[in-house]
Amino acid sequence: ADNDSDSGSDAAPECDPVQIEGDAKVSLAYDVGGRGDQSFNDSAYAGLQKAATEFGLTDTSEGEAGQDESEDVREERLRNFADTGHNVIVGVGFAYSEAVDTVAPDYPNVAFAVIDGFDPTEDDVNCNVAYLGFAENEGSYLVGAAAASQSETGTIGFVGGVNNTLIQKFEAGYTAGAEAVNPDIEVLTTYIEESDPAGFGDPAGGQAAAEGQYADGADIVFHAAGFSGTGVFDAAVAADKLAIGVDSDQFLTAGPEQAQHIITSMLKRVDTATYGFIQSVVDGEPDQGFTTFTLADDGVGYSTSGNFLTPETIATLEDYKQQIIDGDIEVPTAP
Amino acid sequence: MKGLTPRRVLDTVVGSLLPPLVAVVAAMVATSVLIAAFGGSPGSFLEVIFSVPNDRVLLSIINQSAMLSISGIAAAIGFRMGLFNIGVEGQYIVGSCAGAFFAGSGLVPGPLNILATLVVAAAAGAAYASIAGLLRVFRGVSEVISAIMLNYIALTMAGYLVTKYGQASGYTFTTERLPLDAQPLGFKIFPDAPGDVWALSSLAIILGIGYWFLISRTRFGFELRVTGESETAARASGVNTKKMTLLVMALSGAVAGLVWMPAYFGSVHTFGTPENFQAGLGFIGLAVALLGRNRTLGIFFAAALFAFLSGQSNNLQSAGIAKDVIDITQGITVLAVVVAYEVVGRRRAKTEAERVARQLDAEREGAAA
Amino acid sequence: MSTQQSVSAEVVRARTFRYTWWLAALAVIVVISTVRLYTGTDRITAPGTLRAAIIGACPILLAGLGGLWAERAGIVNIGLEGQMLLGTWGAAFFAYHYGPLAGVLGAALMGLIGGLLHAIATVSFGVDHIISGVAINIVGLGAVGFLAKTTFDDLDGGGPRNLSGYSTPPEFTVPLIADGARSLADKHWFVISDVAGAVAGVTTRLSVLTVLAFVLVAVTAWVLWRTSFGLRLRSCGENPQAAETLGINVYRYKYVAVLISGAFAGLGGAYLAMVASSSFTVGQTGGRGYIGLATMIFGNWRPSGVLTGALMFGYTDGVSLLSNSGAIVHALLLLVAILLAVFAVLKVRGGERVTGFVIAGISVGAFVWYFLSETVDASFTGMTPYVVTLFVLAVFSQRLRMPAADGKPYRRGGAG
Amino acid sequence: MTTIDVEARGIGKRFPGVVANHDVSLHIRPERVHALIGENGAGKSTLMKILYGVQPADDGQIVIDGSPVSFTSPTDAIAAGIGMVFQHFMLADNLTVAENIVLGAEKLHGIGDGAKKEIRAISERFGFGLDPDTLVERLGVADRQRVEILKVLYRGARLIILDEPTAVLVPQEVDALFANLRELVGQGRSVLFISHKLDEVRQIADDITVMRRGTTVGTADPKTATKRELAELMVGAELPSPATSESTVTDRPVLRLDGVTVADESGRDLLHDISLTVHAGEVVGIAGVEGNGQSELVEVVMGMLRANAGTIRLGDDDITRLSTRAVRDLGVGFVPEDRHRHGLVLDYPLWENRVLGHQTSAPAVRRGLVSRKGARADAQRIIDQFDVRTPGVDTSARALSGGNQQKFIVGREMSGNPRLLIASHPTRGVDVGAQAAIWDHIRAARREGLGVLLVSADLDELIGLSDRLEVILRSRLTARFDPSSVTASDLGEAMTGGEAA
Ligand SMILES: Nc1ncnc2c1ncn2[C@@H]1O[C@H](COP(=O)(O)OP(=O)(O)OP(=O)(O)O)[C@@H](O)[C@H]1O
Ligand SMILES: Nc1ncnc2c1ncn2[C@@H]1O[C@H](COP(=O)(O)OP(=O)(O)OP(=O)(O)O)[C@@H](O)[C@H]1O
Ligand SMILES: [Mg+2]
Ligand SMILES: [Mg+2]
Repeated sequence: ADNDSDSGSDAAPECDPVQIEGDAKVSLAYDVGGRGDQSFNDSAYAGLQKAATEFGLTDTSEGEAGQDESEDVREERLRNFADTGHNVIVGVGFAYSEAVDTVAPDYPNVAFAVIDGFDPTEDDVNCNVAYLGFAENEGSYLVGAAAASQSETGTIGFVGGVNNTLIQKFEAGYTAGAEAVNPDIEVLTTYIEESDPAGFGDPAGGQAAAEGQYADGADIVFHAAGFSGTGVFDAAVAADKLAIGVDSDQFLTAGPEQAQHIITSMLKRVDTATYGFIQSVVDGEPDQGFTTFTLADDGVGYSTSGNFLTPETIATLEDYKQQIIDGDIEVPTAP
Repeated sequence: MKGLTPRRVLDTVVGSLLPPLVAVVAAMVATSVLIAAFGGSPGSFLEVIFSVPNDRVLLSIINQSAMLSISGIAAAIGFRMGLFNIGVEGQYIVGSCAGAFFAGSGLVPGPLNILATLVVAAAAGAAYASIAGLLRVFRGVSEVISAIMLNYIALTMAGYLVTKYGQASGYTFTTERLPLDAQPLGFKIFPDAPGDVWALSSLAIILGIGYWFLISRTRFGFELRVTGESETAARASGVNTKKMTLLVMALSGAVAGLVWMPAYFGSVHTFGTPENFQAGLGFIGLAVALLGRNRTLGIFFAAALFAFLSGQSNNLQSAGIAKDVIDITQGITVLAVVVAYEVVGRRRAKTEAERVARQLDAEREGAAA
Repeated sequence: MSTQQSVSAEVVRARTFRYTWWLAALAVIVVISTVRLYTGTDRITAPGTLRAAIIGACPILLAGLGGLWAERAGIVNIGLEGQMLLGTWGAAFFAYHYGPLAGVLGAALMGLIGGLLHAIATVSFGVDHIISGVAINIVGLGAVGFLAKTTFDDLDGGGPRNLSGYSTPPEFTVPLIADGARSLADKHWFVISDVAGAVAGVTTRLSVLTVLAFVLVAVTAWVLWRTSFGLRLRSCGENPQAAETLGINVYRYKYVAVLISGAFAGLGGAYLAMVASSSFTVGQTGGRGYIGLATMIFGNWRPSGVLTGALMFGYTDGVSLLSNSGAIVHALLLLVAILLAVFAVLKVRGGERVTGFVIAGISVGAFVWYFLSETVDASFTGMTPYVVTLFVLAVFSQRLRMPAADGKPYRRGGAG
Repeated sequence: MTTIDVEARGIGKRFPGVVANHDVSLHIRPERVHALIGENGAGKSTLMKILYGVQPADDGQIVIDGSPVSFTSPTDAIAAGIGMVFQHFMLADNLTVAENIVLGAEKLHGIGDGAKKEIRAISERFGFGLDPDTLVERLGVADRQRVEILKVLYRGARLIILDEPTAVLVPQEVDALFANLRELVGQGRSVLFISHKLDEVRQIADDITVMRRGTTVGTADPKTATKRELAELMVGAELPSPATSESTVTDRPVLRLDGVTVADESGRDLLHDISLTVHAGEVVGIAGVEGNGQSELVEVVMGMLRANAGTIRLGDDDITRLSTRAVRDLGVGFVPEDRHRHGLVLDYPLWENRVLGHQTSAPAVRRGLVSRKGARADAQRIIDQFDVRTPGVDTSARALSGGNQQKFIVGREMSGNPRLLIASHPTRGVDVGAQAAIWDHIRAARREGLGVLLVSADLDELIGLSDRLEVILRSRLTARFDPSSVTASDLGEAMTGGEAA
């Protein structure tokens, strides 16, 4: 992984690696939905599983967030893990950023990580917290290029769950990638919600948004809308058009009918990040500060299951990928 | 009060304490049956719910019940006048948003900022509630329907304002952080536990007493209650019910505007959806008011019960039960308690009628003799 | 007695009313078409937009009809939201295990159970209708969360809070008409293309559940106003004591009405989980039950009114989910401004000067906003359905007439 | 049409704390008008509801044509040929005449054109002039009553029960009703007719049964029984009379209306150019058929309605634009026409009801705070002075009988020595004892200089209590009478727009 802690604000002071006591005991604190969501949370769990088998971890635990829960409930979840002897605690989802920031100083011998996290108090760095981020824009760039390469109408779409800067990162990369292939391409953009997180759990909204884009001429639609994405796939099936999945390889998890319309997925390897973090702890050098998982370390990428991408497309994507890794292409993070 | 016979006392106890008790038990039983019906273990459900919470959870329960109490009081003010202010949810979002923007701006220095912010939050809540009040009084729009619409609008508006005028924080936006000098110290009741009872949680007690005094002692409160019981009688007695509707709606909204202030000043210090803001308190407040029969003590009790159940439900995970079951328990409690009060109320009316008739008969016989 | 005279006057008034109504509808279409051509936003009446409107409208329509059934019998059912939620789970669960038909029936059944709870509380125990409804909404949300975790977690395609991969009711496209209308719509002609857009929107990939929803509007109207069952049911909402003295078992009719109400709400849930999308997720109703209630009030407790309200809401909701919706909403702003101006003139001429001037003021505001801006911020387009509903209620609420005994507790033996 | 013979034997019915009926026996012979009389609360309505199956009897038997029957719901009674018109009409305003009539009897002629044809036919036969498609809300009282009777006839009832049908009718309408009843009896039906008005009873009835305190105390022959005999049977004592003795009228005006006009939203006049003066020590009675503007007259004085033109003065104060609160504060007591809706909060204890309407004045309220002590003490005073029968000030108003509720209201409205009392139907639905007590209190206050504006539908009360009578007809004051010389029939004619005046 590309450890940003030195490339960033170089605020990172003399931080000694956290010394956990005894064997690693890992806890995952899930976002709303918890394990079984076939996406974000499940991916983190897969990382834990892999680490558990490889490193022979026996004592692991999980907890999940509820709807409309308050900040102190999240904090209590983390403290409860720490109090019961867990010394590696991963908050899955950026909603845990504040809670981890508050709790971490009280448990200096526990290694914390927040996936998609950020440090809400940047002038006051916690040495025992790792923020695991992803270069979603890079992965999105590639699927944008894929969409533009295989679009027949010259119009493609993007459906975001909630219009926040995280999802805008997907949009920015996607648009840039598409325009790189075809400068005249038209990219339709719809956000299901402007700020209400319900946008990630609204399949009807996803379906309506995607149907609108297909009706307006798009033939490939990329979604970054969580569970609402199933609605996007439904729309693709109904319109007999194509779609691009997100986070995990959704060709593998979607229903058989939907899978036939998912030409690729933008991979965001939460499992890799989780596994990597646990590994760093087991290795005695727990990650600290900001870590961004990029194309270079396969932290993000694209899938080819189903063989929808033509060899030419794949060749183009691989070319772009190399250029991004080499720094020849600078992928924007905001639209 | 005169005539405090043992019989009366028993009546009061049976009449006001038994129904909630029966309701809670009934709700627990119903939830357990449901869990068992789907192959879960009601035993572990009850075990988790009735386990002793640790100090931190206890603190959280206290703080949550304070906020729920305020929300309940906001709803109760409307209920007492027969206004169903389902808009508490939207009003407290608006109040929280306005308050946090104001406090974060640091326009007023130091601790005075707290007071000023409370005024701003209450005013914003009142103003927002007044939209529903005005629509009802001047256009005859049911406050229930307009408030539902306003709830959605509030959420969207708050999101818009924070995105447009707030600052980036991670992937979303929040208001500016509350200046340090305006962060009040809480009550450290457990020295060993992190966190405290938020300073402004005491607002619940102040508002509770104020509400009780207003409703049961003042002329305004009397007129408010009369309007709720019989609008026609109120009007004939000289109450301007339109003005009353506007005032009460605004008052309810003002209290609603304060709902989240304890959390804001106590721990969160910034407003931004969804992470930094706890939504949903307004809806539960309605249930709290209903369960507490719109009485101060009842509201405190109901808020504590709801906060306790929610606090404990976070551990249901370990028992393999979805924590959502606690909503079922809460909903059934509300339903059961109103049924129980209804039954008790009918009984009471019957016994009172009998008592009056007996007395009259005795008088008649006395006169005949 | 001058009854004879008043009869004919009434008949004439009814006829004039119907005639004016058609004329008004036509005028609105002309205005819409003009606005479309003037602003160049063909999408406001494109088949896709109208299809989205219908899909957005149906769940609300079903909930609104459910509310109508209950309130016509005198029971306010604010628990529609909870019953609808139960319906989403019922649809997913039964469709997953037993196929789409079972899904639809299961959703209705789950909604009906929610209705039963409401009926027991309000009819048998005389609990305040709104209290019971609020409680049912809380229970509904909790039950759906609990049931999802217990029954969907281990399924293929399932998770603790969601399920997909079950089959949904069939869809069909009306042959010839759909294509014909679509090609007409694509011509962007004045008025003709707008109407064709609507026809194409309705006839393309029409789900049988959509058909059912519209059929239920007619069925509701017919049963409530043309059968003796409906007459009895409505009498329970107008004056239950009177009904009782004529030997009608008021409790039974109230029960039946609330059960039907719950079942309709459940169907609304099925629509969400089977037509508007093909997946279930906890809380996916997103307040549509409440909106259904609002459309019922907006629709003056009449099926046709509920339909109008639901379509209006569905349309604004659908538009807000189109890409670049800001431009469409911007065009709609002009439409609203024009309609308001016309309305204001009518009001002032009808003698309601104050109301007329207020509306005129708002109209001017809309014009100013339209001409000073290029587009409408996405946050505001999301609010459109709610703002429009609020606005329409504010303008028309005084003409509304709810059943006389709606929401009032009733107990047997109190007649006389 | 076959005739019907109905007999009630030893009927008993208890409500919590009240024996509404005990050992009630009654024989309604075929083709007769049978009158049932008795004071308020005697148990008449209860008996009728038992006969009609609305409420089950605790004891006794109903025998029809010689065989005992048992009714569990009105359906059974209807099937047995019994129909009932209730004291308070049982109509759904928002349904049409036809819908109200066919409701519950849809099997007879459906709910469509067949039913409407039948309704028109019956309506024509009796000259009711009802159109089946009219909404009931558009109908006046007399028409509503005709709808009620049509409902009964439509079901082919052989016994028609009418609970106080004349209470809301003017004399001319009563005559029309009686003509209809005669015709019905002529067709072989029986009529059971409840009334307090003894003249009417003697005019129409073939048989009379008298009830007192829940039981039947005797029968009488209308041809021979005198009004006094009947009254004494009813009350068990001599009848009180509202006659006022000496005049106490002064020349000091307390209330003066000058050209007061009130219009509704559509511009129709609810009150037109009303000028009226009430002097201290004077009772001015307003006579009129319900719905001619008397409610509006009261409301405009009380500030519950706004006058579009004219002035209203209380003493020297202009109160035209004042709120109800301000009007009350200037010394106006108000006994509203509907005590349950406007006079009381039924679920509140009496002491809290004492505060009602006096929220700005001691002893109930001091400096914006409700004084429990003051209110309780003063409620007790009212209970004592006005002989309100109740266990105490903590009893809820609902638990009191109508008469006692009304006495409490009158007592409350007279506290604080008002200058003017606005009394709407102060003794409506109140038993004779309470009625006499209320009259006495009004008279006593009048002697002390109270001005009273009295609205009543009870002509005896109006004539007996007033110093001057004004007739209100179609929103205007159309005639003035001296109560000492006017007769009820003159008054009735003026109220309906006849020749007199
Ligand atoms: N449902 C009831 N519950 C309790 N008490 C009742 C009920 N209905 C009637 N009563 C009581 O029964 C008594 C008889 O009432 P009923 O209505 O039969 O009198 P009535 O003769 O019709 O009087 P009125 O002339 O006022 O109509 C009343 O005193 C009343 O207190
Ligand atoms: N439906 C009812 N349920 C309970 N109590 C009743 C009912 N009807 C009457 N009562 C009782 O009857 C008494 C008053 O009734 P009653 O009929 O005597 O009054 P009234 O003088 O006829 O008044 P009104 O003009 O309102 O009919 C009260 O004690 C009241 O509690
Ligand atoms: Mg009575
Ligand atoms: Mg009676």
